Amino acid sequence: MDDKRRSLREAIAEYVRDGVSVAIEGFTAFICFAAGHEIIRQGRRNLTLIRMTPDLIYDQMVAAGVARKLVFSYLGNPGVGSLHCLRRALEKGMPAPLEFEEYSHYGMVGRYIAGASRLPFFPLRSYIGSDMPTVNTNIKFIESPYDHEMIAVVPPLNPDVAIIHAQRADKQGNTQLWGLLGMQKEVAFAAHKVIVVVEEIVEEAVIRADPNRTLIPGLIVDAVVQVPFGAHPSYVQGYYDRDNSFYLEWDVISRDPHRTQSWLDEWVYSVADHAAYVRKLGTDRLERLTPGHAPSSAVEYGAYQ
Amino acid sequence: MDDKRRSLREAIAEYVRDGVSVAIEGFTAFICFAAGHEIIRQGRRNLTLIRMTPDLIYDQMVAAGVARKLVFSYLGNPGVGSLHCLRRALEKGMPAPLEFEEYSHYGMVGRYIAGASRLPFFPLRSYIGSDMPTVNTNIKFIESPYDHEMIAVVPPLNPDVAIIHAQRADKQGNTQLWGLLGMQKEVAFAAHKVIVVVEEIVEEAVIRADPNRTLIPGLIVDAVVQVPFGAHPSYVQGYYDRDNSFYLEWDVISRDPHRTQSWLDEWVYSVADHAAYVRKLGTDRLERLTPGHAPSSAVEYGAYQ
Amino acid sequence: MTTHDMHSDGAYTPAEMMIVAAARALAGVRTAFVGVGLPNIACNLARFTVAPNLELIYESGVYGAQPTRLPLSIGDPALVTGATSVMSMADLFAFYLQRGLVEVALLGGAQIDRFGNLNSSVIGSYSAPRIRLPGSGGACEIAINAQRVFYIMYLKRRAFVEHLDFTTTPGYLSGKNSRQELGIPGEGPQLVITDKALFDFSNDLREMQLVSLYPGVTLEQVDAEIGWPVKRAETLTEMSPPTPEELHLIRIELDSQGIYSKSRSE
Amino acid sequence: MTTHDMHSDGAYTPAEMMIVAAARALAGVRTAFVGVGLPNIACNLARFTVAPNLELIYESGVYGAQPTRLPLSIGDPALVTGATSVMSMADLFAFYLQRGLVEVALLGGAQIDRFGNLNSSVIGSYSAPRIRLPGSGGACEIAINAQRVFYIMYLKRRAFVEHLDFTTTPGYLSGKNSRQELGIPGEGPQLVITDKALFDFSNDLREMQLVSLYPGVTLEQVDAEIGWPVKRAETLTEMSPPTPEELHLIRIELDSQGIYSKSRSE
Repeated sequence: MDDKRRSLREAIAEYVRDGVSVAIEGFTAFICFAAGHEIIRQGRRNLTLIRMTPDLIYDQMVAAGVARKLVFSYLGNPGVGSLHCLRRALEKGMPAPLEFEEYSHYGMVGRYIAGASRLPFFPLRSYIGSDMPTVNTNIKFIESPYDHEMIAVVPPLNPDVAIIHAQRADKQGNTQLWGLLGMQKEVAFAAHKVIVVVEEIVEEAVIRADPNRTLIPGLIVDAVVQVPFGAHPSYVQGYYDRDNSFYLEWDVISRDPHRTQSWLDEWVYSVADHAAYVRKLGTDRLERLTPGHAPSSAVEYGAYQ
Repeated sequence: MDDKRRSLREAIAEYVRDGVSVAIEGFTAFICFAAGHEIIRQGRRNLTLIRMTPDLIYDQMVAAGVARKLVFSYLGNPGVGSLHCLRRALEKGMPAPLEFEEYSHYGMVGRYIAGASRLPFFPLRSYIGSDMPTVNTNIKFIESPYDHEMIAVVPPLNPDVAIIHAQRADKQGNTQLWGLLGMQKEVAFAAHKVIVVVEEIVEEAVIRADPNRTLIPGLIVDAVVQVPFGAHPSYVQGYYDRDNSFYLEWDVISRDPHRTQSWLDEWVYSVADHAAYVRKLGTDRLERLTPGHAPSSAVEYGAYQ
Repeated sequence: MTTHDMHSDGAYTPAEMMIVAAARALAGVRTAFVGVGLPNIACNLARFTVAPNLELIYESGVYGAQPTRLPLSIGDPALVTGATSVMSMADLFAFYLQRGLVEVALLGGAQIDRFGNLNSSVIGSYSAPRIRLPGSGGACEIAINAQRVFYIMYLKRRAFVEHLDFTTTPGYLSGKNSRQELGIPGEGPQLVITDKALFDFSNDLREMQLVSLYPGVTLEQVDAEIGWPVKRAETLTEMSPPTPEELHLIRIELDSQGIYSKSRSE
Repeated sequence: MTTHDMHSDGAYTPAEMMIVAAARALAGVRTAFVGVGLPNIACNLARFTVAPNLELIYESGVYGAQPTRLPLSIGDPALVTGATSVMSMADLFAFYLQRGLVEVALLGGAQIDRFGNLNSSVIGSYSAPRIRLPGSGGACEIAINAQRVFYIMYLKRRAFVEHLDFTTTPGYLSGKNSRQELGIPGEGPQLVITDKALFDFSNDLREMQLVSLYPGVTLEQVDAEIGWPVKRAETLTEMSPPTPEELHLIRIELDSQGIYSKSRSE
């Protein structure tokens, strides 16, 4: 089998070219800041950024000028407030105007599902009575052939590249993830190229010992990258907590375009890679984010001879 | 919380009334023969039996006269050959005619999904060029509003009762299952009433220690029944193997209506319950079905304070 | 603790009254779709008081959460560890929400109108907004599919408006049967729980009406914060103040730092 | 071992030749949708020989199975233990099959016609069948969505028929571009692998044509088992017999009891 291990620099350089659409996904968890920062460092331009909850990472990427367009369903700093860089772009066209396309959460999930399963549309009970279909004509209504009821549909979404952060994968990219499963499976199967970033690379035997836990098969993975703490300041279930102090800090920094650029200079452009970023964070800060012990039990699959 | 533990006799008596539709599901695994036999013993009549692969259990139930109609997608003794009782009913109307409704596997899965998610239809890429839609007008084609492509759809299926066999549940019915996940989650959410039959009842803490493994929440479960070896001669991953000798034996027995009735007399009508059936099987036979050890590892969820 | 100054004399904050009112409204409810902040505290308070069987559902894919700390977001890892079931969002939206298993959803927004329609998208025009708000998130489908919706919002004139700038989430649309006629499955908004008073929609028009004032709040104070002449129920009640037990649970168990329950303008 | 009598002189059974022909056709393939019996043995033989990266996909929800024993059904527990991924059938059909990730699907049926359409539903009329066959199972959507389809069937006149009693699974329908014109995504049947000869559809009509005879089989023997005058490719080849390595793997590793690979009429 192919060994798909790459450095993050290699993976981003190979798959995230100027002008492509990229989905760094994970719902308020497993957000791969390492990949977002590497995209900024490599100076990508004109990207279409896709993410249900743009979160701080897309706020930073838009501030850094990588994006032409945003596709999303909820634009907030979760539990804190606004995403100020995105608001400047959308309200004032600063530093540059940003095209956007907006759905509800289930609409975005449905778009990924349709993309992942080669369906021309995904039906869902939403959008009735909302103004959303009037401002986004991708949201349509069709008639059921059984009871003539009208039901909303959304079209498939197939990002050029999906970037997924997870606990572990083997070197072929067979990926296991536990905790909030979000829409990671759906977006990975929908995307044309998949980069998996993990806390640990494990032996294939570890994956095969619990096949129900495998969310993404190596078959659809193009690069697997080991980046410990690659989701910081987001979190990875069982590995580290969200660094909430940074989410609060960003609320202050991001209100000021100059402070935002200074932060990018200091924490993105001036660090060589995520390992350097992690060193700069310091072990004290990371230790405070380490959770206590809460293991699952093992289950018996049985050896059948 | 409610304690939903019941005996199988109680659960069947309460929920599987004459004339209802019942889905005993599980794809070539986790087939709850215990429930099927109890339905036979209680003399239910005019049931609509729903199951993707009717398997031996519906062959036996139809031979026992419980059914008016069959909804299915593959009619075989898996790995062995025909289901002779069902063939007699469908080919010769013996012992009585049997209505039926036929889909492909994905069509049945799609019907459960639509039922489970209150959708008026489920779209899938199947049936084009097949004669199936001509003999089953529930299978229709609709036009995509995006590219005007035609796509097949199937209507929702909401069984009156779903019966699911699993490894373990707590007394509220929160159910964990590993191995072949089949369509159990979908049919459980689709059904109006759900009976879960398990090898073991465990403490709620066991369930909560691995929430990603919980397939069916107690919220939708009406009765939880502990029946060790309740899936015999089918199998339960990690607990016991399929008793293939019986699948071969049934191929011989079921060719002859008289032998079939004798078998039902001996193994269903004359045993009080599944515990008696298991005793009659004998420990030697069951021991031969016990698999070797192949545990998953534990994963860390982390204690977040 | 400066954040709890208002508690020292045995009084309570408007936020605490709001949490208590919401919790009481959840009496006997089995499943609630929860957001972070006030709704989360209210649901947990209900779980410890009037709704012992209440299961918390989060759009992040969590059913039956028992958080060991105040969640920082709807995706907090403390919602996962020890939950009954954690699944993909696809499963949560399809099998729990859309199936109709959510009894009550607690929602809020930037603007609400008299028929309980909600705006959480923009202030100003959609294409060139003065303020770009977060957008729907799951609110649109939650309001459509949950059996009943409770709104939790601070009573402010800029929020309770005659005309929404944008309808993100349908309430009763133009009132009367207009919601039903469109085939929306959920029953729609039942309550608007604010920091000053409680409102419902129990009239043929399906228009918001004042039903209960909180202790010490006047009708004038309520009217002043609503952008249309708000209806009143035939009989107005006064909400009883938080009990010592309710306050104890909020202050000690649920929000010991007063992050959400200290008084604040919004 | 009586079941292996035919092996004792170094010869091989027609079933073994069929397995070997199927395995060779899988050279370099990455993903195969597998049924039990002959297809399963063929795929595993390919994995040990010409297709080391071949991943086995089973409709029961298994990806990357490495069965430690000959599976008794497509839902055998030995397919689960040690697999790369085991998922719901909904996920398997949507994300693997319908997405187009299955390169080759191995299928069989009771009747096949010249355009590779398949019947596995009934012999006789649908509503009053003489023989009620199993039905589609997953075959209909597998044949529609897999990139390519290989049929594995014993060459018998009752199976290779002029007119199907029922079309369960589309091949090239009425030939030429009729499959494409209906918008069926998969490319359709590529090979029919039998116990006597190999057929493909490499002509403009998309009609089954003989391309390769197995050692010792005559044209007359082939024609006798086909219910229409079957086309022949311009150049006919002779299949080379199983190698000792191939036979060793089948007899020792894959089907040591000869359940599927001993000769039998069907």
